[in-house]
Formats: sequence, structure tokens, C-alpha cells
Amino acid sequence: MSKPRVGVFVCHCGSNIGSIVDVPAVAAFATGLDNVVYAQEHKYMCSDPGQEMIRDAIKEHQLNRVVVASCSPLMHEPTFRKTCDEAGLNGYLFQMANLREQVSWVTEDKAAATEKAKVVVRAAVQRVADHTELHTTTKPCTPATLVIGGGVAGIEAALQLASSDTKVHLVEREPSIGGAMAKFDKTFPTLDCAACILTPKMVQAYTHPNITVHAYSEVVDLSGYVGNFQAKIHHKASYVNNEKCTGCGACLQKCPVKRVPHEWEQNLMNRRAIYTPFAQAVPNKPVIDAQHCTMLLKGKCGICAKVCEAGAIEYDQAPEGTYETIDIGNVIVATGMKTFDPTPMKALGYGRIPDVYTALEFERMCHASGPTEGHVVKKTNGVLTHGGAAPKAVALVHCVGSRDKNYNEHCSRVCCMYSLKYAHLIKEHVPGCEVYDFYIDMRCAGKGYEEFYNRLLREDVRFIRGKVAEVNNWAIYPEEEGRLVVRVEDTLVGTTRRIPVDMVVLATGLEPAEGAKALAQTLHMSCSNDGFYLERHPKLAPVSTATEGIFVAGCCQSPKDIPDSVAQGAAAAAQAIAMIKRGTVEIEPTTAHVLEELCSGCQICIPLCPYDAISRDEERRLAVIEPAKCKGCGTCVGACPSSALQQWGFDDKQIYAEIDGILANA
Amino acid sequence: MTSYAYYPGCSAKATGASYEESLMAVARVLGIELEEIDDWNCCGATAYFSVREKLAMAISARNLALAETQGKDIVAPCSACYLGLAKANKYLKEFPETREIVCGALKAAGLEYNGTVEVKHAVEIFVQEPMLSQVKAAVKHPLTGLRVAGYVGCQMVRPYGFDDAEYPVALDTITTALGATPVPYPMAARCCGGSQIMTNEEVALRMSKNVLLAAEKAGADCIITTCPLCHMNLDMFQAKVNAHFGTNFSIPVLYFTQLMGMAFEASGLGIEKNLVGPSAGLAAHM
Amino acid sequence: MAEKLKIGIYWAASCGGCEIGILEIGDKLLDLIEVADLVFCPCILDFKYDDVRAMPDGYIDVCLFNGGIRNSENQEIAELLREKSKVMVAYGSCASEGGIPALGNLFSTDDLLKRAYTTETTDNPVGIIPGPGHSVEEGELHLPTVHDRVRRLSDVIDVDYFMPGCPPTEIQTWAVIQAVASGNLPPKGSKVGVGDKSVCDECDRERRGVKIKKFFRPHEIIAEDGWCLLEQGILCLGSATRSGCEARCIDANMPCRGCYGAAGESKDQGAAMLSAVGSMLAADSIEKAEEIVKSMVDPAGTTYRFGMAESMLVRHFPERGQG
Amino acid sequence: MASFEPRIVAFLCNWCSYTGADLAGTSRKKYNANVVAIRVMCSGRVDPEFVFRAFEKGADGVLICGCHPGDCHYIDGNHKTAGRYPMVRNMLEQFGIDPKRFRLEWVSASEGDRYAQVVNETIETVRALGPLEWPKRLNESDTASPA
Amino acid sequence: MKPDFLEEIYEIPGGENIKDCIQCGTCSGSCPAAPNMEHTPRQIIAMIRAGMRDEALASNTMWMCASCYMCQSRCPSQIKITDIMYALKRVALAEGKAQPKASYMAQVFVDNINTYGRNDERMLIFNYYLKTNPGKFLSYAPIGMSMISKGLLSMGAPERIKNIDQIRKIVAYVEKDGTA
Repeated sequence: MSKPRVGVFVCHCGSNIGSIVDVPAVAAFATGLDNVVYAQEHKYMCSDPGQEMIRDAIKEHQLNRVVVASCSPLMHEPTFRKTCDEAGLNGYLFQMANLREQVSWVTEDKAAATEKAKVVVRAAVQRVADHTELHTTTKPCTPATLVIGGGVAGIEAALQLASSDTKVHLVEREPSIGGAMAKFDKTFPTLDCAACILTPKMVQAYTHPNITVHAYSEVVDLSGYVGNFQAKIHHKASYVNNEKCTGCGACLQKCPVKRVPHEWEQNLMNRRAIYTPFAQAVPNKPVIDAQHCTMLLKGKCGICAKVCEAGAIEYDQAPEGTYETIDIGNVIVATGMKTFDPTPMKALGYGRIPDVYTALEFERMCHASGPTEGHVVKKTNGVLTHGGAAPKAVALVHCVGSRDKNYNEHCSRVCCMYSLKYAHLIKEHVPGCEVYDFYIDMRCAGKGYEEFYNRLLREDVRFIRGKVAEVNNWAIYPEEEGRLVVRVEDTLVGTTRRIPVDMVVLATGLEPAEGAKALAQTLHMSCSNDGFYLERHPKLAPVSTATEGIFVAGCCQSPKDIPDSVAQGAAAAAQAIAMIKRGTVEIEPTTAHVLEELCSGCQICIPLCPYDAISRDEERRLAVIEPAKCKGCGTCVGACPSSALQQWGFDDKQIYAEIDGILANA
Repeated sequence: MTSYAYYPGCSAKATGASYEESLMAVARVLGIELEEIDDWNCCGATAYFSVREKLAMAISARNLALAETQGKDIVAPCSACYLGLAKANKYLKEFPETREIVCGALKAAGLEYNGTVEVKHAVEIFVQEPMLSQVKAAVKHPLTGLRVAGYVGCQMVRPYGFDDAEYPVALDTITTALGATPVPYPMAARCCGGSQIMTNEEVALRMSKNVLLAAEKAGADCIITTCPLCHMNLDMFQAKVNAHFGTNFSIPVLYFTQLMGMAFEASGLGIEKNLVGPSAGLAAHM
Repeated sequence: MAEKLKIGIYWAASCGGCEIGILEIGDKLLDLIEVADLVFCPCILDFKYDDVRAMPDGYIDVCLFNGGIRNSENQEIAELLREKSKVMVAYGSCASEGGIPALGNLFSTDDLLKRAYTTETTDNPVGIIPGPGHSVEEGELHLPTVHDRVRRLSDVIDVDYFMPGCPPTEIQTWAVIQAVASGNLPPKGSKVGVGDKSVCDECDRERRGVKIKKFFRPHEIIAEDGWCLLEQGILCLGSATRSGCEARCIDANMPCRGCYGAAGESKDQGAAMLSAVGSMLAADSIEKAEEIVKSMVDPAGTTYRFGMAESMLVRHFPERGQG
Repeated sequence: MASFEPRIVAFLCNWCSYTGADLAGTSRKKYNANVVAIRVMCSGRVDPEFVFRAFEKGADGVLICGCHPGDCHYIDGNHKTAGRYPMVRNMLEQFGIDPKRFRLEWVSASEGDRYAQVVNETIETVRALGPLEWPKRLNESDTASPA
Repeated sequence: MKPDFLEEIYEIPGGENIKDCIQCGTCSGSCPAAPNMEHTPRQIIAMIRAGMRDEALASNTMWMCASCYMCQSRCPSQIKITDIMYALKRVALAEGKAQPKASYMAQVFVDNINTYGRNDERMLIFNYYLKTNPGKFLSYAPIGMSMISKGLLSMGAPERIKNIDQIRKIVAYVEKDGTA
């Protein structure tokens, strides 16, 4: 290729770079570097005028290489590649120097920052001289999307996709879709019934011709690449043939094993060994719990089979279940959250004092089909029945396991609002009941939320600003006898108080769902420090991930309320649809390739490739790389002992040039 | 046989004498060697720590240094001493600047400490296996039917310590091992007023009262303690509590080692030195 | 008939094996005598340096120079022979890559001399360590200065051709002589009688994709025939070594020791070997890797057995080299 | 040797460590300016030749950062890096380069603080070791003049 | 010259955590002595951060602290509250702002240790009440007598540890260091 003519464009990024790095000095320095024929600065290189400047310079000075020294390549590399292409210069004859995220923002001393900036620019200039033209390849995109998680976010995403005629595989590990929202009684701030608004969506999703619901199933592997993923789905053994089952429910009535703790009901009541988690379950197909079914355990019973007219019971299903591999173009992860288990916070008495409840337990208590048929009552001899005595006073304790460095540092965002909801529900269910709401800060950011708070203030709820220090059940003063005592500082008054109540509801915070980390590893996604999934950009790409073609929605990304989860579900769907409607995906050209005249077929590389992209051509005794399979990690290139493997865009020469550029005057 | 560097603490040589006597008696039975640290000094205790932080660490560290020469872990029966020594030990490891000053001070006194010593509370050495089984085995006279409120107070479990900071179980474990019955005792880890007894007597007495009240409600025949200061507040000042609040508690307060001694039928437990006389329930076993 | 070809053969820091290598051409020697005269070869015939100094420049047609540059004498004669020779061939691994003597580059000259002259294997009661200008009762001895490091011939003079190998095979040797005789020479600077690929290209052992759990030195294990030695934990340098030897050592069930130097475009034989073998460990953590690597004795000595003078870290011209 | 400013070359994998380094920036964590990063797609791309090259060209220290084991965007590229690491350290030691000048650390995309901390630690370690000046050492050390 | 108040607090090991306080009141709610404090522990932290130096130092709060560490073990921001109380005592003493009665005890205790190496409870009680309230001393007579009768109070003279000089050297070293 003709002698490099490099143009260097240094960005002030307003004051982000300019206030620390002496941009003119850097530009001047660049002018003096080998191969540099033009260097210029600009306030905002990514702005239209900025890009225009680059395009003009390319033409005017016949530049055949471009270096933009601005922000991180992860931010604007695509932007400037496009700029070059528009000026007729191949976008890969371009290199970015990261002066913002890795120089100006992290360096205190201005002189040091400017010096480092020069070094970074010099490295980029030396590197770009060795760049070669590259071209992205396009691959067809499989017109189907995998949605992992059948909560409200996943359902919304699935429905949006389906309505655009995209095939959807909706995978839910529980026997029914619906997720957390299906457990809720009312929803804040409108107080409309969760089931009433969710159930239709669940049914719609299940019956939609474009949606295949894989309930009681989990994604165990994902291979392939954007546009052409293969997902392996594990269907757990339910011992019920869903094709045959009519959902008549006869088996549910007749099963003699009645004392199985009902997880879905927060173990506040029992279920049978064959069960559906709740009445409106979708699909309405029971599953048999192999840990408790006497037929499966001891080979005795078989009643459900007897009563099943459809003959849908199959005790002989393989216990390990079945596996299915599906082709999809992209993936939406909507695996939701779990609520904090307050047992370790001994001071709050959960697990020790019967009438201390978690938020979800209380949610079920309020629910008409819950353990108390919707009555707010105390336990009788440790058991919850609708016949129990109503409390005279209830304490709502905010920030349990949230905003607490001993457990979770983050704010769970929804606890304030659902606590207000509970306050209202208690007043509604138990007229005259005192409600104490203990909060640190009342966080009501959302449409109609503050209004809801104001409404509750009028409903005579006793709001006390102070984190509950302790809940105990031993009296010191007569009025405390036989009741629970909440110890707290009323911080607005500045005095400590002992407040007797009959029931305590802990506003337990939100945590990443069970197995979130494992799934992240299966899908090669990252988690942030709080364990929730890491989005590509907190502001600009909130539902994308670092992995092309994998999107996130709902609480798996961070705690959210229902409207936000639904919005994200739709947003993720929009991105998935966009990709599928385009019909093709662009594959980065930065793959590994073989220099055949040097390759001796030693096969060091072959077992290193996690994607089986490398094979051996037996008669030519050479390694051969399948570009479509190669994801461009370069591990094989790093390993090749005779430098017979190279990676487009990251070959030895280019990286040597970068090293030398950094150390030029060492 | 297990062997420790024994750190008595100041009270053990005076008001807490019977704690030391009973501890030694029990240790003899179980074949635990407690070799008193030669020329030990005050642990720094709460009062000292509160007004001379680094200095307290330094003089506390002198004991650690002495124990290190014995090449043994320290056992401290007094919760305040336990915390004083443990805190010094912890901060020396965690905070370089503290380490610098303290080690400098030790050097000035011709001593050095390399952080190899572990600090254990007397309770700790009995509740951990295999010793717990040996305790069970050593019981000659099971204290069947005796209802015991196990009181550990604060500094054995907070801010460090080996037992739960809110609802500790170690003493109940021992009580059960002796054949007696631990009563549910919510005040087990609440403050007795300890260090306040002289400066803010009224406050301290109120705290002691609550501790005693809960024991009475739980129908305890006796309270067992793990610290001379707690013992002083609950036993010696029980009369003062009664006088002050018009209550009439008469709950015997024993060192947990005295209770163990009873079950072992060991002698020289100094039980007679406790001011509050034995309750009916307790007398039945004496 | 045309004038006979004038051949010069010299040994610098080397073992004499290369001369034997030349004899390996066997009865071709007779053909050689037909066309060539040996005008300088201290190993076989009695020459004085002055005889060489007396020669006119370019008098020697081809000089087969073996051995690396260890001391001032090696360098002086190298420079002298460069003047007197039309074609200068770095003959053998020592001249082209530093060879075995260059392993000394990992140590200081003092350590080397002490080791050579004072350890138990040397009978040296007074502990004399010879140096330039050493006086004995007969008078002053003038000995060459030992350099701090062995360098390649090409590091001190301009070399026309390289012929790696310890020693080079008779085929290579004969090929070069013929080339010079017939006058159709390959482009200057080329490595003659070798391939571009690695020894694996000439090796037929089977790769099974087995990861390495432990390293063995050749005497610690009897290698399974027909199976890649590297996968058996024997540090065979074949994959990082230039081809051309027909994998002779490996055919004898011994690992390749790397005498042809780095393969392909690789800049550094040792580093290249590490990158390959490091990627083959049965380890998913630094800790596990460290455990396995414990059994790898003397990595530098093993992976640079012949290539030390070529390695990046002890190469002579740090500022040169591809960038 | 009062104000020796070491030069550190850092190889960062694109998905975890380079992103983590960017996060350090967006959250304005300050760290020493003597480190310059080279972005590779995976730490597995880092050929030991790069490390040697950096020292040969005058680096005082070399840092490699990759995803935590199990988090690798390419499944297990970082395992290969882990495998090469101890070998390279041993080798450097044989060449008389203190292995403490060469460090491998796992830094995830969310560990901006950790990246800043790792960089500062590395620089302090290397600063304590003093300048390496490999090119200088090679040039000086020889008596003979090359042709 | 006095160090800045907050600096004084930051200086204690882990003291900087005071910056993390979210004013939730867990500390006060957990404190058995809070009802008797002029300001709750949470308020004291707020006052410190508001720079209300004199008010904070004049408060009885830290002198009421029974060192039960309940606040510290529950604090959601992992603030070493008890240590902060101690720091307040130190500053208050150093600047003579401490409530006299309260501060005597600690002072007596310290002198006690520095002279004998150990704490002789009799000297403690005696000296303390001598300084504060001699009359009160008599109220201890009954307890005192019963203790003597039980042999829990010896009548011997207080004794020093053998190497009291080591204590003196340690004290000297740390005090000159000025960070005691």
C-alpha cells in the first residue's frame, strides 16, 4: 500500500478533555510524528461539524490513515469508522486514541495528562500505519428470538415480537409464566388488581401463534453468534403430558400427599405433590413434584393417573427431563429478581417471631386466593388461617436488606411504594388498625407516586422517619405485654421510642434472581457489583449488553417497578425486531486467519478455539479457519509458535507498532 | 493436653476472684492448662480505650507480646479484657499507622509483637469440639431441671467475638451439656450498664433491672455470666436495683464456670462469695 | 579449466562439530577436492592468521564460518575473514543463532570464568583466572578479551547466507558449495537448506488434543511412539523451530531441541514456545498453572538452547528488528 | 532516583478490563498516568512476545488484565493467559528481570475502582524496583563495536 | 493548634466512615443509654458533620455510652460509632470541655494504670469519689463491707507490676508521639 498519510484529529470534548489535557499541544506534537501530514483539533469531534472536518481533510490532504484522539473506542469507534467510509476511506484504516476515559478523567496533574495524551496519540499513529483495509461481512439473521424469563417484562417483550410476526421462544423455569407480578395482590399507585391486568397478557402470550412457551424449562447453553445463535433448552420432567392434559384439575383434588410446603405461596400454606402453582397458571398444566410424589418415590399410589381421564400422567418420563436445541437470531434476558431473605438480620425477629412477615408473604396474605383468603390476620399457634385474630397495630419496616452495606448497598426502588400500598391495604382490610410506617427516606419518584404518598398521609398512617433498630417480643412496660415491640429513633423528633404492635411487615429489598450469575456465564454476559446484569451503557444503551444480539429487560438489570419493566420489555423487543427486520447482521472482520506459507499444521491452535472454528486440512497439512465461526478473540493467534496465525485488525505488526509507539523515547 | 496463655485481668484478682477460682477448678477437671502470663498488665479496658486510644492499644499489646513469648493463644475470662486484647490484636493487623505507633512503643520498652497470638474468650474454649464432648463426659451431677438464663452481655460478642451478636447460643450449649435447661432469654446479649455503674448509676441500674426482669419472667433459677463486671452489676448491685426500682429480685448470679464446677462436683468454686443467695431451684443442686 | 574454488573454514566459539558436519558429506569430499582448495582451516591444516592477512581482499570465494562471537579474537578474525571472503556463510547454529555457548548469556562473564576455572571440575590450585595481559615467569601473555555475551556472526559482520543446524546436514552443506560453484546464488541474507515452516511440518506424530498436566525431561519418561511429544509433557521445540532437518531427533524419539532457530515470522523462539505450551496446560487458574509449571526445569535454557543470542531480551541491536 | 517515573504497558481485554478501565474514567477515579493501555479483544491474544517486546523497548513493567475466570467473553481465553503467566515470570527471572515487573490481574467490567487500584499498586511496586532500562543496559554492556 | 474537628474523627482507624452516615437512626434505636443522652448518637454525628464542635463536645452523649457496641454491630453504613464516641471523649478531655464528673472516672482509671500497671478497684472507687462526691462513697459501705466479708476486697496496699518501667516507656513513647 502507498506510503501512509496520516491525519490526526484531537477532540476537546467540551471541557472533558480540554480542561486537563493541553489539546493544542497534543495536536502540535502529532504534526511532528512520522507519516502525519495533517493534525487538527475540534471542540466536539463527534459533532456534525467535527465529522465534516475529518471528511474534508481526508479529501483535501489525500489522507489514507486517520487517528481520532477523543473518547473511548467503545463509545465512538463506529461513529468515526462511518465518517471515514463516507469520505471514501475504509473505516478500518482508522484508529482511536482514548484521551477521555483513560487520560483526562483519570489524571489529576495537567502536565502528566498532556504527556500521556501525546504517548497515546503516538502509539495510535504508529499503529494505524500498519492497518489494512477490512470489510464487515453480512450474515442472514434467523427470524426468531429467545426470551428467557416469563415475568411481565418477558411477556411484554414476547408479545411485541410476536405482533411483528417474529417467532418467539419464551422460556420459563417455573411451571407457570407470570413471574413476581403474578404473586401480587394490588399494584401501586393505581391499586388495580395485578391478576386482572396480568392474566390476560399471560393467556395472550400462551395462545399467540408466534410464541412457543417453554414452561418448566431452562436455557442451559448458548452457542453461535449474533443473528445465528443456537440455544439448548432443558425441559424438566413434569410427568404430565401437556398435549393430553386438559387442565381439568381432577388430579389436584385427589392427590393424597397434602403436606408439601407451597413455595409459590411463600410456604405459608401447603400444596399437593401434583400441583399448579396458582389457579390462573399458564399453561394450566400440573407438574408432579418428584421429591414428594409417593408413586415416584416408592412406586405406591398412582391415584392421579387413575383419575386422569385424558391419560396424561406419565410416571415413566425420564427424571433428567429432555433437551431441545433451537435456532434464534437474538436473545432477550428477563429473568427478574428475588426478594431479600431477612433471616440473617436477627434484630428484626424474622423466623423467630411468628408475626414478622416479608413483603411477599404479606402480599400473599392480602391476596384473595392466598393462605388467608385475603384476610390480614395474626398467626394462631404459629399457623396462618383466615380465622386468625386481626392486628390492632402493624409496623411497616422500610429498607430491609437495602441501603445496608452489611447486605445490599443499593436502593431497591419499589419498597417505599409497596409499603405505602400495604399501609392502604391494611387500613382497608382492618378498619381502625394503627399503621406505623418506618422509613429512612420516602422515595416516590414516578407518575402519581408522590400523589399516592400524599393520599396515605391523609389516611392517618403514622409515618416515622427512622430505620427500625429492633423488633422483639418481650415486654418491659405493661402496655407491651403479649405484643411485639419496635425499637426506633424518631429522627425528626430526636427521641428513641418503643412502639408496641401486633404484626411487622419487612419491606424486603430486591436481589438478583437465583442462578443469575450462572446464566450470565452461560450467555457470556457481565454482572455489575450488585450482581444484576450489566447493560452496555447506563444511559445510552440500557437494554443492550456487551454481547451483540443479547438484550436485557426488567429486574434482572436492576430493581424496577412494573411500568419500567414493561417499558424495558418493549424496548428490548424493539431492538430485537429491528435486527430481525433488517434480515442480516454485520460480522466484524477482526477474525483470525492463516498464513498458509508459514503454517506447519502443528495443531497447537485447534483445541484452543472454544467455537471449533479451526480445523485441519489433512492433505495440505494446514490449519483452516471458518471466519463465520471465529469470534475474533485472538487466543489462537497469541498461541501460534510460528506466527502463522494472524488476526485482522490485531496482527503482530500492529500491536508491536503500538508497543513501540508507547515506548518510543524510552 | 490443650494449653493457653492465661490472662486473668484485674478483676479476677479482686472482685472477680471466684470467677478465677471456678475457672481453674473446671480447667483442672478437663485437663486444660492455663499458664498465667507473667507480669501481665491491664488490658486497657473500656475506660482506658475511650480516652487514650493508641496508648491503650500499646499497653494492651504488651500482653500480646508477653503471650507470644509463651507461644500460646491467650484466654481471657473477662469480656472487657477479651475485647481490649482482641481489638488491639485486630487493629494492629488492619491499620498500618496504628501498628507503627504500637510496635514503636513496644520496641521502646524492649518488647516486640509479630501478631501470631489469637485471643479467645474463656467460653470459647469450652463450646468448641472436641472440648464440648469432654465437658459432657465430665458431668458427674447432671443439673437436671435447673432453669438457667445464660447472660453474655456485650463485649464477648460485639463488635467481634465468636457467637451471634444478637442472640448468642454458646452459654445455652454449655448449659445443655451440663444437663440443665436454658430458658429463652432475650436479654442474653443486652447491656447490664457495665462501665456506667459508677458514673451514671441510675442509667446502669435501669439496664441491670431489665436484664434481671427478663430472667425472672423466663422463670430462671439463676443467671450465669461470662464477665466479672456483669457479675458485679447483676449480683452485688441487685439489692441496689431493688431499692431503686422497688422490685424484689432474688436471682442468684453465677459465673458460668461455677455452674460447670457444680455439675463436675468440683470444689473451690467460690459460689459462697456471690452476694445473692441460692434460689430453691439452685439450692436443690448444691 | 576454471580456477579452483577457494574455501575457507573457521571456528570461533564452537565445539568442532561443524567441521565433522562438513566431513559428513562423505565421498563427495573427493568431488569437492576436484573443484575446490581449502585455503584456510585451522582445525585441519596449519595456517597462521598472518597467512590470511597476507591474502588480497576477496581472495576466499566462500568462507564457512562456524561458532558464535565470544571474545575479541573471534570478532577480529570474523572481521578479517569478511574482508578476505567473497561469500560469508554463517555456518551452523552457533554462528547463526549463538548456539550452545550463548546459553552463557544468562550469566555474567565473571560467573562464567569462575565456573570454568575454579569449580571442582578444574584442577587449578592457585585459582588463576586468565585475562588479557596475564603475566607468567616466561613473560606477558596476551589473551583475547572475553565479551560479556555471545553474539551471532551477523551481529558483528555482514553475513551473506545463514545455515543453521547443530551441525548442518550434509545435504545443506553440499547444496551451498554447489550453489557457490555454479554461481547461481540465492538472494543475500537467505537461510539456505531450511524451510519456512516449523519442524511439525516434517513430523508425523499424532496430535490428540491432550492438555499438559506435568512436564518431563527426556530421561524421566519413555515417550510413546507416534504421539506428539509435547502432549506427553516433553518440551519438544518442534513447533517453534524452523524446519529442514526432517525431524531427525524426533524420529529417534527425542524432543526437538530447536537448533534451526525460530520458525516462520516469529521473532523469539523462547517466547513463541511459551505462548504455545502455555496455552496447552490443563489449568483454569493461575494457581493451577503455577503448580504444573513447577515441573518445567530451566525454561530459558530449554527453549533458547540454540536461539539465545537471537532472543529479544538478549539480542544485540535492541533498536533494530521488525516493528 | 528521587522522582523515577516508571513506564507501564498494560494489555487489557476489550470486554472486561478495558471496559473496567473506561468505568474508572466515567466515575472519575484518579490513578497514576504512567500506564498506557493497549486494547486486545481477549487477554488470550497477548503473546509472550509482546511482553518481551515491551521490556526490550524500555518498559519498566507490564500489566495484563482479563476477565475473572469463568467470566471470559470467549469462554476460557483467560485460562490460556493464566497458563502462560507463570512461565513468562520464570523466564523473565532467568533473564535478570524481576518477575514483580510483570503482573496479571482479573478486572471485570464493573471494577473501575479495582482497575485504578491495580494500576497504582503496580506502579508503586515497579517504582520501588527502580528503572529497568533494558535497551540502555544492552547498548552499554558491550565492548565490541558492531560492523 | 487544634486539628480540624472532622480530621480528628477521620484520624481514628476507620473513622472516615462517618462520611457514610445516612442518618437512619439505627444507632440511637439500638442504644440502651440513648434515653438519657442530651443528643442521640445519630444527632451527634449530624452535629459533627455540621461543624457544631462545641455543642457536640459539651454533650453528655459520649459519657453515657456504655460501650455495648450494639450501634456499631447494626450500623448499615458500617460506621465505628463506639470508636467515634471515644474520639469525642478524647477531644473533650484534651480541650477541657468534658463534663467534669464524667471525665474524672476515665482520668482516674488512666492514672491508676500508669502508676500500677493494673487497675486496683479500691483505688479506682476511692479516688473517683474523692474527686466527685465523697458522700456517695459512703453509700457503697454496705456493698463494701459484704465484699470484704466475702474476701473480695483485700485490705493490702495496692501493688505494682514488676516491669512498670515498660509501661512508663510505652506511655512516654506514645504520648510524645502525640497521637495518644
